Amino acid sequence: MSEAAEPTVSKKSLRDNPLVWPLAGLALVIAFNLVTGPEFFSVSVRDGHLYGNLVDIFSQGARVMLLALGMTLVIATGGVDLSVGAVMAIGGALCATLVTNMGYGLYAALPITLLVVGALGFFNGAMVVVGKIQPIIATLILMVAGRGVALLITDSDVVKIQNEAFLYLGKGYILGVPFSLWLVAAVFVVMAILIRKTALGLLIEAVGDNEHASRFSGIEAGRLKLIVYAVCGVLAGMAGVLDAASVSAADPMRVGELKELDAIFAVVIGGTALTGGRFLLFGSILGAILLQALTLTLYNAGVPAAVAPVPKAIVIVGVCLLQSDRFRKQISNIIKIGGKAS
Amino acid sequence: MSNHATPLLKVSGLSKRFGSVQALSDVSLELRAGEIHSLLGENGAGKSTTIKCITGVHRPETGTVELNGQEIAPRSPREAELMGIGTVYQEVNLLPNLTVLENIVLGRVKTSAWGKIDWKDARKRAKSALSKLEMDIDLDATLSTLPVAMQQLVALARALEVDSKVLILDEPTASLDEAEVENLFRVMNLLRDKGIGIIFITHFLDQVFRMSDRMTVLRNGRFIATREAKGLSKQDLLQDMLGKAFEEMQSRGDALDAIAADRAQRETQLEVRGLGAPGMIDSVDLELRQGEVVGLAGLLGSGRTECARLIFGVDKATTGTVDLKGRSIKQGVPSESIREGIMLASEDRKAEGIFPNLTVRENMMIALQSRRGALNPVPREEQDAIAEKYIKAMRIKTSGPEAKIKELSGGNQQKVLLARWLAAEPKVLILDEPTRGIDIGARAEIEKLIETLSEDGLSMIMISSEMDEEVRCCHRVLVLRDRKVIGELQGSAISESEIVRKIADHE
Amino acid sequence: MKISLRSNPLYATIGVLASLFAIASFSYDGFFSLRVIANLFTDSSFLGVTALGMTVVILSKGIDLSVGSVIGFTTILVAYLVQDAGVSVPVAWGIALVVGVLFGAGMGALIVLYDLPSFLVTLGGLFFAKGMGFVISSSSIGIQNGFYDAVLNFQIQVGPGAYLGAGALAFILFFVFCLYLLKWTRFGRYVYAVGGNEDSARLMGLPVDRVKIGVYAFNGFCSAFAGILTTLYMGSGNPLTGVGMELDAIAAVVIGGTLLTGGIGGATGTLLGVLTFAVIQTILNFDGRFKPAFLRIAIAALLLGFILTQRALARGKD
Amino acid sequence: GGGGDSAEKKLKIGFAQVGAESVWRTANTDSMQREAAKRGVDFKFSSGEGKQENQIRAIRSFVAQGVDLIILSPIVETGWDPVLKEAKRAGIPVLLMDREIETSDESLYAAFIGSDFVEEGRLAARWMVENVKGDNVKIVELEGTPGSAPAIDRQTGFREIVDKHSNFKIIESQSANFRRSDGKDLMESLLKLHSEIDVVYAHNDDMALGAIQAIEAAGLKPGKDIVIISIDAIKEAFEAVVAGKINCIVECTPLFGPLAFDMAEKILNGEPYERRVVMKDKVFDQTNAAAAIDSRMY
Ligand SMILES: Nc1ncnc2c1ncn2[C@@H]1O[C@H](COP(=O)(O)OP(=O)(O)OP(=O)(O)O)[C@@H](O)[C@H]1O
Ligand SMILES: Nc1ncnc2c1ncn2[C@@H]1O[C@H](COP(=O)(O)OP(=O)(O)OP(=O)(O)O)[C@@H](O)[C@H]1O
Ligand SMILES: [Mg+2]
Ligand SMILES: [Mg+2]
Repeated sequence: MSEAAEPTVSKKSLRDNPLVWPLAGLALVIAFNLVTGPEFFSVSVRDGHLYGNLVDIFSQGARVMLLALGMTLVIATGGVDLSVGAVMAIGGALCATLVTNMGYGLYAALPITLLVVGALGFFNGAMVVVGKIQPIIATLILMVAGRGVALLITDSDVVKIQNEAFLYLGKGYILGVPFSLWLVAAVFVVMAILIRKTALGLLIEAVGDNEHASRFSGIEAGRLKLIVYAVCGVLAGMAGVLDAASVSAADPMRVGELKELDAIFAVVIGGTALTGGRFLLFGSILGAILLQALTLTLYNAGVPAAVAPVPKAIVIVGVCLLQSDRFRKQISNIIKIGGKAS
Repeated sequence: MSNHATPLLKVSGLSKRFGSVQALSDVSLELRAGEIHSLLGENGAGKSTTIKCITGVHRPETGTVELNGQEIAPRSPREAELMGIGTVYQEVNLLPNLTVLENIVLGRVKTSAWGKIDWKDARKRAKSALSKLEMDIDLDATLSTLPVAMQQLVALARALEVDSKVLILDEPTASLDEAEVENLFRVMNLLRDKGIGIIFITHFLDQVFRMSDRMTVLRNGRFIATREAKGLSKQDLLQDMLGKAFEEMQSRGDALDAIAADRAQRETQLEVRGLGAPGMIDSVDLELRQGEVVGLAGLLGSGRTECARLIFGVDKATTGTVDLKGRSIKQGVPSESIREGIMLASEDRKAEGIFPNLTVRENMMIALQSRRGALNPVPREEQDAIAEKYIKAMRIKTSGPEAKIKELSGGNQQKVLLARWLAAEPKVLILDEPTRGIDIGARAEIEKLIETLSEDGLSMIMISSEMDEEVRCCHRVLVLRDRKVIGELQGSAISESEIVRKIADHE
Repeated sequence: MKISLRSNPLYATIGVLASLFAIASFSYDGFFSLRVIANLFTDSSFLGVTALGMTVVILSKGIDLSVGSVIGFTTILVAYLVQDAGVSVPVAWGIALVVGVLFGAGMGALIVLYDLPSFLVTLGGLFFAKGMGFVISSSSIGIQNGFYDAVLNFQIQVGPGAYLGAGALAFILFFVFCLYLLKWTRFGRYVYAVGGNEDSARLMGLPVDRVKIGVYAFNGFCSAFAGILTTLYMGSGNPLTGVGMELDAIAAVVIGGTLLTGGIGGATGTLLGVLTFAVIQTILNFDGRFKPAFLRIAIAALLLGFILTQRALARGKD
Repeated sequence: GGGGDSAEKKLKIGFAQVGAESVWRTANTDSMQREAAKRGVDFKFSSGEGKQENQIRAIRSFVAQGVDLIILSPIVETGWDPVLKEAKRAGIPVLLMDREIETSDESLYAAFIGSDFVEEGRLAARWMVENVKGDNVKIVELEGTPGSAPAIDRQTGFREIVDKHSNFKIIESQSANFRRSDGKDLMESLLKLHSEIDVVYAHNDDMALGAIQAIEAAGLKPGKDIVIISIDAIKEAFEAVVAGKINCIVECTPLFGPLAFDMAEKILNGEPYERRVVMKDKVFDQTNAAAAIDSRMY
C-alpha cells in the first residue's frame, strides 16, 4: 500500500463527528458508480430544469427525508413511529379526495390534510404518553388501521389528480430544481431553527437520555412527546401528498408500504441512536440520501430486484463497521502490517 | 503471618488515559495480606480508575498488577473474581430488574443436570452472606423497589459471598447509616483477621483513621504517598490529599442560636400543611422561613426522602397543601414546582439526576432552561458563563464543559448536579444527600456554600445521613421516625446525641 | 425507578384474553370449541416459536429484525434440499437449523465485537437473508415427500374434530422449554441481567459478550425452527414467506408485557401475546362481514381495546 | 322480511382473498361481496393481507365454522396440500379462483375459475410483435413483486414469444413491486441508463401509469416515443389508452362474482359443471378502447 493509504489519524473532532459515517457510506456508493459507470453523475438541463440521476436521488429521496426528519425527533425521545407509512397513505388519499372528488382547492385541502395527519400523530403521542403504551405497539395500531382509513377515504379506489397546483408539488421546478427538494430544504431549515435556536432540541435529548431525570429537572416530557409525534404525523402526511403529486394519483393501498423501515434506517445510519438522546437532523437527511443513492445504483447496475437486498445488506453492515472504533483499529493495523511487508 | 517480602497485591506504574484526560499516571500500591488499606484522594483523583484497572474493567496503558508475586492481567471483572479479587464498585452496580437473591449470587450459582440452577443452595449462600452483615432483606424482593442504601448493602453482600483473597470496597459507606456502617466495619475486621487484604475507599476521614492499617493517597491521578495509619495526623493526611493546608468547618455553637432566632423571625417562604400519601408518609407540617436551613433527620427508611419527594411533587400527595409565599402550588407536577422555584436535588444521582450523554454544561443549565421555558433559550454565552463559574467555584474535575457527564468521577457528577440547581435560582432548595460521595475538601466547600446561600436568603431543606453535617448546617431539624415527624430541634439544641435520643425515646 | 411488575400485568392479560374469547364465543356459532382452541395453537405455531426467540432477544435489550427473512430463507432452503437436492428430511432440517444458528451467531458477533447497534446489524441480516432466499429459488417449491406426509399425519386428538398437529405440539413443547430456559438456567438469568443493565452485569463478572452472542444464536435457531414449522404448515417453501413477521413477533412479545427496554417480561406473556393475535384473527374470520377497508380497522380496534383494558386492569391493581 | 325459512338453510360460503393490494383486487372482492348479497348467501370474507399463512388460517377457520363451500384465491401456487386435505376431510368443496395451484392430488379442489397469467404475457407480446416495427426493438420490462405468481407468469408468457423474434430484445428487467411510485422511480433511472427505449412492458397498470409520469418528465411522449404495454386494464389505464399514452392493455377481469357463485351452487347441488374455466382475456388498444370504456366498472 502506498503512503497515501495510511489511515490518516485525522483530528479527533473529525472522527467524533457522527456525520462522517453516512458520508463515508455515500462516498462508497459514489466510488462504486465512478468505477462502473461515470455517466451516473451526468447532470444536464432539459426543458429548463436539471435532469440526471443526482437530481433523482434528491427528488425521489424527498419523501423518505421528510419521514426521517419526523422519525428523528420521535426516536430522540426514545420512541419510534411505525405508522408513518400508513399516515403517508392517509395524507395522499385525503388531500387527493378533497381536491379531486370534493372540489376543494389545494389551498384548503392541504391545510385540512396536514391538520388531520397532525391529529393522527397526536393520537400516537397520546397513546404513548397518556396510555403509557410502548411506542412500538402504540404506533403499530395506527399502522394497521391507517391503511384501512385510507381505503375508506378513497372508497377503495385510486384517486387521480388533475389539479395543476397539486401536481406542481410533485413535478414543479423552481430555478431548475424540483419543488419537492425546496420543500424538504424549507422543512429542514424551519425545523433546525425551531429546534436548535430554541431549547426544544436539548429538552428532547434530555427526555430521550434519561426520562426519569428529566422529570426532576422540570421538563414536561409528556407534552414534548405529544408535539414530536404530531410533527412526525404532519411530515408523514406531507410525504404522502408529495408521493401522490409525483405520480398524479393517490393509491391508498400500496403507498408508503415498508417506508417506516426506510425512515428508521435513515435515522439510525445518520448517527441518531435508537435508544434516544442525541439526534442529528442533518444526519438523517444524509441517511435518506444514502438509501436512495443505493437504490438507484442497484437499478443502474442491473442487479435483479430479488437479489438486490444482498448488496444493500452489505452496505448497511459496512457503514456500521466503519462506525466501530474497534473495526477501524483492526483495519489500520492490517494496513500497517501490509505496509511494512511491502 | 503476613509476608512482607511479597505483598498480596502489588500494583506498580499504572497509567491510564481517557481521551484527553490522563486519569492515572504511574500509580503504585501495595496491599498486604490481613490489612485494611485505604485509598484516598479528592474527587477525580483516580481512585475508582485504579480499582477498575486492577479488576480488568479498564486496560491500563502501562503498569503491572501482581497477586502473590505473580503477574496477573484479568481481562474482565469475572476473571479478577476467579483470581480471588472481589469488588464492590462505586455507585450501585447491580441489576434493578432482578431479585435480591439473584443480585447476590448470579454468576456463581451451581447448576445441576439439565443446566438447572440450584436455587436452594443459592438461597442458603445468599442468606449466609446477608447474615454476615446482620441483614435481613427479603430475598425475593425486586432490587429496584429497595432504597439506594439497601441496594448498597446488597452489593456488599455480593462481594462478601465469595471467598476472595482481596476485597475492594469503593465508597461502600456512602449511603449507609451509622448502625450499618458499624456492621460493615465489624465484618471488615473479621475478614482482616482471616488474612484477607482489603482496599477501602471512602471520603470519611474518621472512618479511615478508625479502620485502616495503612493508606495511600492519590492526587490528580498521581501516587503521592503510602503511610502507616499509626501516628499519622489528620492535618498531614489532608495536606497530602489536597496539596495544601485544610481549614476544617467549625460548628457554629452558640452563634447558631442567634442565627436560628433571626431566621425564625423572617418571612415564611414555604408552608407545608398536612402533606401525606398512603404508604409514603403521614401528614407532615413544615414551615420554612427565608434563609432558613431545615434538616430532616432520621434513620434509613424513616421517610425523609419521601417527604422531600412529596413537597417537590414527583410523587403526588393525597392530602395536604404546599404554599410558596402564600401561593398554593399545584400538587404532583414537578415542572410547576420548578417554575415556582421549589427544587429537589435527588439522592439517586444515576437514575434521577444525570443525563449521562449530555455535556457538563448542558447538565448544568437544563433546570434553568426548563424553568424559563423551551422557547426562551438560555443564550450560549450565559450557558458558558454558568459552566465556567461552577466548574471553577466547585473545583469540578473535568476535561472541560463539553465533556459528557458520564465521563466524570462520581463526586464530580454530584457537584455538577448541585450546580444545576443553583444555576436555576431556586427559592426553596431541597437537598437529599447532597454530599454523598463528595470528598472532604469539597464537602467543606458545600457546607460553606449552604451557609452563604442561606445568608443570601435561600431557604433549604437538607437531608443527610451524616448527622454531624446536619448539625453544622441546619438552623432547625425535624426528626422523623416511621414516616412521621416526631420532634423538632432548634439552634444549639441540635446535636447528634439529641437527635438519636429523640428517635430512641419516641414511643 | 420503581418497577412493580411481577405477575399483575400477566393476570390482566389472561383476563382480557379470556373475556375476548368469551365474548366471541357468545357472538359466533361454533367459536367455543376445543377445535378452535386447538387451531389457535396450530395456526400460530411458527409465529409463536419466533416470538419466543424474540422474547429472549428483547429481554437482553436487543432487537432482531431478521427473523421474518430467515424464516422465508429457511422454508426455501428446506424445500430446495428436500425436493431438488434429494437430501433426506431430517438432514435438511439439521442443515437449516445449523445455518440459522450460525447466521444468528454471526450477527451477534458483529453486534458484540464491534459494539454495533443491533437494529442496524439485524436490518442488514433481514436484507441479506431475503436476498439469499431468492438466490436459492425465486419461486415457491412444493414439498412432496413421504416423511413430510408422515409428520403431517401425526396428530393428537384432543376433542371432537380438534387435533393438535406436529406444529402445535412443537410450539407447546418449545414454550415449556423456553419457560425453563428463562427461569431456571444460568443462560436465562444472564439474559435478564444483561437486559437489566449491561454495565452492571459486566462489573458483576457475568460473561456479557457470550450471553449476547448466545441470544442471537438462539434466536437464529428459533427462526430456522419456525421456518421448518412453516414448511410443515404449508408443505412448501417460498422466499416470500415471513415478510413483515418480525413486526408481528415483536408486537406479540410486547403485548405479552415484555419491555423493549430489556430485562422485564417472559415467555408466558409472549404465549399470551401470540394467542391474542390468533384470537383476533379467528374472530375476524368467523365474522367475515367486513369490507377490506374495515377489516384492518377492526384488527386495530380489537388490538387497541385489548391493550387499553389490559393496561387499565394492571394499573388498577398496582 | 322474514324470508328465511328454517328448512331452507342459508348457504354459507367462505372466501379467502389475497388482500387489498390493488384496485384490481378490491374490484374482485367487491364483485364477490355484491353477488353474495344479491343471492342471500351467508358470506364469510377473509383478507390474507398478502400472506399465505393468513389464508391458510382463514381456510382452517372456515372448516371449523362448517361452511358449505370455500372459495380460495391463492396467493402462491404451492403449499396448499395440508390445509386442503383438512377441508376435504371435513367434506367441504373448495373452489379456486383467479390462480391455480400446484398439487399432487387434483381431487383437493372441486374447480378452478380464473385467468391464465402466462397467456396474458403472451397476449401482450403478440400485440407488440404485430404492432411494433423495427430491426432492433429495445424493451424494458417492469416486473411485479419478485416471487409473486403473476410476476413470474407474465414474464414467462411474454418471453416465450419475444424469444422467437430476434429483432426484439429485453434490455432491462427490474421489479417495481406492482407499485405506481416505484414504477416512476425505476423508469426515471432507466431512462438515464438507456438512451434508447422503444417499449415498456409493465406487469400491471399501476407501474405503467407510474412509468408514464417519468417518461413525460423526461420530455418524451409516452405512447409515441415509447410504446407502453400493460396488463390488468383498470379504468384509469383505459383512459390512458384513449388519450394515447398507453398503446395496449391486456384485460384480466376481476369480475368473477356471478360466475363463481353459479359454479358454487352447481357444485353444492351436485349438478354437472366444468372443472376448469379460464376467463378469456381481451386485448385493448386505440382501435377498440374508446368503445369499451363506458362499460368499465373499476
Ligand atoms: N470512562 C471515562 N471516560 C473519560 N474520563 C474518565 C472516565 N472514567 C474516569 N474518567 C476521569 O478520570 C479521572 C479519575 O476518575 P475516578 O473515577 O477514578 O475518580 P475518583 O478518585 O474515584 O473520584 P470520586 O471520589 O469522585 O469517585 C476523572 O477526571 C474522570 O473524569
Ligand atoms: N429494611 C428495609 N427493607 C426494605 N425496604 C425498606 C427497609 N427499610 C426501609 N425501606 C424502604 O425505604 C423507603 C423509605 O425510605 P426513604 O428513602 O424515605 O428513607 P430515608 O429516610 O430518606 O432514608 P435514605 O434516604 O437514607 O434511604 C420505604 O419505601 C421503605 O419501604
Ligand atoms: Mg470514584
Ligand atoms: Mg433518602
